[in-house]
Amino acid sequence: MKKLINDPDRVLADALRGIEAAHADLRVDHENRIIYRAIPKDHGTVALVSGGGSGHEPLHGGFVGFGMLDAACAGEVFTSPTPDQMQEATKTVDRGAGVLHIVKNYTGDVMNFEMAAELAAMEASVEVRTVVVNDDVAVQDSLYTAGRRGVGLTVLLEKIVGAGAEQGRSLDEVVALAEKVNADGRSMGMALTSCTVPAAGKPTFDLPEDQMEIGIGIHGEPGRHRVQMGTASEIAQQLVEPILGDLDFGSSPTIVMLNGMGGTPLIELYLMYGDVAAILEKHGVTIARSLVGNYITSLDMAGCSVTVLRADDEIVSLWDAPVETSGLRWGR
Amino acid sequence: MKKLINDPDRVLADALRGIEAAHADLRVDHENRIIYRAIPKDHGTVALVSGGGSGHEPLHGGFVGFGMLDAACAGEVFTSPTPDQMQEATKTVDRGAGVLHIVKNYTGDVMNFEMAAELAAMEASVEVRTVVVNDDVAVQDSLYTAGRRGVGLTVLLEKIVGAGAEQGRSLDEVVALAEKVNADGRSMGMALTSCTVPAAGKPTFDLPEDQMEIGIGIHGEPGRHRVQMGTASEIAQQLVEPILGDLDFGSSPTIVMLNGMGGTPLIELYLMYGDVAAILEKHGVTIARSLVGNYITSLDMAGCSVTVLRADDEIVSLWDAPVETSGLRWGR
Amino acid sequence: MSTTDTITIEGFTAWLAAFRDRVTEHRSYLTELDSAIGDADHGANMARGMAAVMEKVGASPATTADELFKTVGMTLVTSVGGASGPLYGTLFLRLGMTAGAVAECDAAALSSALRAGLDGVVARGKAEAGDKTMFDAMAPALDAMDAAIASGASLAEATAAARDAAAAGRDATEPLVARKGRASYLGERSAGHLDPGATSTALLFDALAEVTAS
Amino acid sequence: MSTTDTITIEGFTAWLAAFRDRVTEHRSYLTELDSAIGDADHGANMARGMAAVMEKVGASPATTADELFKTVGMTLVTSVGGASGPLYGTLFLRLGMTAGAVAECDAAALSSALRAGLDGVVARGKAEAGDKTMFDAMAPALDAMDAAIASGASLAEATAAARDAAAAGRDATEPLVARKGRASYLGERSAGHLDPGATSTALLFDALAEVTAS
Ligand SMILES: Nc1ncnc2c1ncn2[C@@H]1O[C@H](COP(=O)(O)OP(=O)(O)O)[C@@H](O)[C@H]1O
Ligand SMILES: Nc1ncnc2c1ncn2[C@@H]1O[C@H](COP(=O)(O)OP(=O)(O)O)[C@@H](O)[C@H]1O
Ligand SMILES: [Mg+2]
Ligand SMILES: [Mg+2]
Ligand SMILES: [Mg+2]
Ligand SMILES: [Mg+2]
Repeated sequence: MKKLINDPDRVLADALRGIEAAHADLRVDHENRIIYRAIPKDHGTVALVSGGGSGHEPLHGGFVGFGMLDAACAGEVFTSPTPDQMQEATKTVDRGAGVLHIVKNYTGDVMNFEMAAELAAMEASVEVRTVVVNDDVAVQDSLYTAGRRGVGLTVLLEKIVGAGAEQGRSLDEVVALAEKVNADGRSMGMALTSCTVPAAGKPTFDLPEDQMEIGIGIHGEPGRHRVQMGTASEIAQQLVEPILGDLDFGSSPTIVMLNGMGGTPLIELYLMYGDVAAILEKHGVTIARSLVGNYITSLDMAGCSVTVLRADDEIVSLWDAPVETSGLRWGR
Repeated sequence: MKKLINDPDRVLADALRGIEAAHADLRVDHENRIIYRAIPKDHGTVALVSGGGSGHEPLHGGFVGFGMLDAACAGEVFTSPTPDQMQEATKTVDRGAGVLHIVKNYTGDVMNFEMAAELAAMEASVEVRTVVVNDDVAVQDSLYTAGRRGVGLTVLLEKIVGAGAEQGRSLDEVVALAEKVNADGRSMGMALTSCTVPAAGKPTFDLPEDQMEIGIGIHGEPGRHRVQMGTASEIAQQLVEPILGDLDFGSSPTIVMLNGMGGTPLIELYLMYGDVAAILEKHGVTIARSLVGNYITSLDMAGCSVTVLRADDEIVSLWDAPVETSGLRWGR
Repeated sequence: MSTTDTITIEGFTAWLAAFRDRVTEHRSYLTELDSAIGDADHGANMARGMAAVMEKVGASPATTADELFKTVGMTLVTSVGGASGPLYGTLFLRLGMTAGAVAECDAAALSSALRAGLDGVVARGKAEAGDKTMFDAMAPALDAMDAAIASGASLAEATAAARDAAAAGRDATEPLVARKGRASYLGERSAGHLDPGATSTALLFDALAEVTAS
Repeated sequence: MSTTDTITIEGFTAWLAAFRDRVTEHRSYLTELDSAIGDADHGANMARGMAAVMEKVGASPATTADELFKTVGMTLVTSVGGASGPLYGTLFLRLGMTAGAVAECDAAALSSALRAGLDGVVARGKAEAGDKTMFDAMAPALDAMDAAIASGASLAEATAAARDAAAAGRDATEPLVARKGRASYLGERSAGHLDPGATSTALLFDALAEVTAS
């Protein structure tokens, strides 16, 4: 394993130190591993807390700031944070209007956030509501399983719902907006290589030169299928079709993200986006906005994912609203 | 070789298609492989043209837009663009106040831009001036060699000089500003792995698990030395010391960039930045501004580089000035 | 049943230490299992959690089971994260609540405390038999323990039966297609691998059998 | 010297085609050499450039040397990029200007046109002997050609001498520490490898010797 680290067991602590040094507009609570806005939002405004395992940067810490999150709780690499972190973050960011927890649908994340919400409600009488993001069409949904994973849509949801909260919407309205975004977005990912978890010290899986994994998540887990390596346009097809097969995008405007998994260079991401956009347009999908880059990653995994969100004028205008985070920044 | 591409010989053309699809505020001339602002700047303002081999994204196309470049010429992967591209870009962006060519110091880039400037001066009577960026302390400078490479400082220079041009400075003033920035910045890079040039089909060099290359550039070339793999803080030391040994930063404010080579995830870049900032501070260097991420890359190479620019209040305020490109965006 | 046929606070602490030793020793193995069908962190999670537990327990020794296991549970909940943190945390929290403010437990008391823990795991995680989770090692272990106790077994015999049943339950997870946790995302590809959580649970019962062996 | 001891426009075109064939055939080899001390693109650059040249030349056949080589030079300049584009481009542009509006060249005329090309390469790139560049194959080739002509050699003999000297010059780049071009960044580590540009230049003279062989 070759990584720019000091010690596999100190990766998170050291990275938080770097984040703090790099961003004057963030405040880092090292003990609780929480990233906050340096300047809290106005009183009476709904606050947004998210978090999850580390290794997905810029998610979530890179999305703390005006127009998106108020706090991000960082777990160990690929390990959900613990309830005490979330509870602490929740108490700290509450501005009297309630707190929304944005949780990616993984057993660990859901259970830890659940316990945090229970604790927060008991202890400090903060009103906590939760949205569980589950956009990954690679996973078959069922009542009897853990359901779909939360992946790329999380980025879009944090942006759009963050903009809604910034407008002063009530907790109920913010929750409704989050649920709408979650209902209307779908993602699908693929990997060319495994990633290497620092504490594990070697790649999570081996993948021959001529094969790729289709239907991966963001934790270095193997995908649903292992198939023959293909061209960018064949891969684009294999990502876009399950998304279109799962949700009818009709003639709505859409927001499309082509996300890199961390080890794939930007030139390839743009190339992939060209193929993805061409296929979407061939299917009559209208792309109103797009985002190409590394936004929700899986350490050093090579590969990409596609997210398509069915939008409307309101969603597009929330997307366009000013945002000032290290990961997304525009309009202000 | 595993890459998200359709054909090794079509990488650039396909990527340009994706860039065009992703960015409504850019205009792509596919025939000449030039990326322009969709809306040209005001008449009477100095224009900035840069360019170079592809594979360094977001450089240079990602820095076209308000506050930075007016046009970027894209060469084949790691191959300088040709004089006709630069000449075309120069003619197109000239707003009557002259054009600055920002050239990274490589034999190919310098010669091709030289020919372009000759052609442009002859043909269209555009006033063309050139700044050659050469900030890489890994390379010994000498009259009898090709001199130092242009690497990370290019990003900072395009930002700062772009802001100066946007203010309406004259061509002479813009040139002087560019020369000042070039004189006051230094960089040093390292690699954990080689990159793979698509047309070559395999890694440019092999590097054992326990070794790293120190003193690399941005073209996948081997570095000056191959040494034992170290911890992040040891690596930070090996990057920072040659920089501090080459230029006295005194008590000036500095702008520091911790740049990823393309295959290293953001969590490691932040971790590295923590160590770099700590070492700089230990040496009494004052960090006024910083930038952490993938800004000038070497395809899928894993590794990083450090750039330190000795600044003053004027440079810092030009750094802070609004910028609106896909690669850097703030304040507007 | 003789009066020495109980497990004391020292015994419980020895159990926790033995579990810590096992997850530390098998850290790479647990991570390897989690690499095949998960995210390669189960070894690190359990090792980190049990190290934290032993540190806490060492710093402020408890005199009753409820105190001890509350510390254990809370430490796991606040130091592990992931799926195993809340699940093992809940196991120990409920175990302690049911055992109560006692200084020792006989086999029956221990078994019913463990079963309360299992119920907590189910309440949190909703796992059912055959979902390919830690449940599939834990439930058979407690069934075997109860059966042994019902037929007059000693504490040592009961925990030995639990250990064997947990190991068998762990082995039985191999062919299963996961329906809960991260492995479920792999669908059919999850078959053919042991479940990491069932494997760490088998280590938990192995540790218990060791410290209660006569 | 017999009147057939010249190279005609057809001969020049055959030369270019033979050079194109060689850089295409040795594309991977040139790139491998460039991987060791450069950026792994010299094979792709030369293959792309010469393919473009032959396409242009085929589309609008020239009748004089200056016309032909202007097309060749401009095509290389506008299709190759990197260091080799301007350098090979300049070589052919100057070669054509010096050869002039003629339909054929004898050995002496060819040699002086090539030398003008070399001067252009030096004017652009400032390389000197021993810098480990294409110069180190090109200059010895022209020296050998001139020497052969001075001692009464035929065109075929003169180009054969040039080919051999270019090959020797290429081989002699191996131990050198580069002082120009990308390889210079490696410092001492550039020693022990052939220079890619010197290697493609040796192919250029090999192609010339072949098409002018009697
Ligand atoms: N819903 C659940 N109920 C019971 N056990 C579960 C459940 N989900 C996961 N597990 C157990 O947790 C183990 C994984 O733990 P761990 O790897 O530490 O957490 P994570 O899956 O969050 O990375 C699985 O092997 C499985 O035994
Ligand atoms: N200043 C120079 N003068 C002459 N030849 C040079 C000079 N710089 C580089 N070269 C030649 O160019 C070759 C490299 O060409 P190529 O790989 O196509 O371009 P680049 O170095 O821009 O990638 C070198 O092997 C060397 O022979
Ligand atoms: Mg995990
Ligand atoms: Mg090159
Ligand atoms: Mg796991
Ligand atoms: Mg080269």
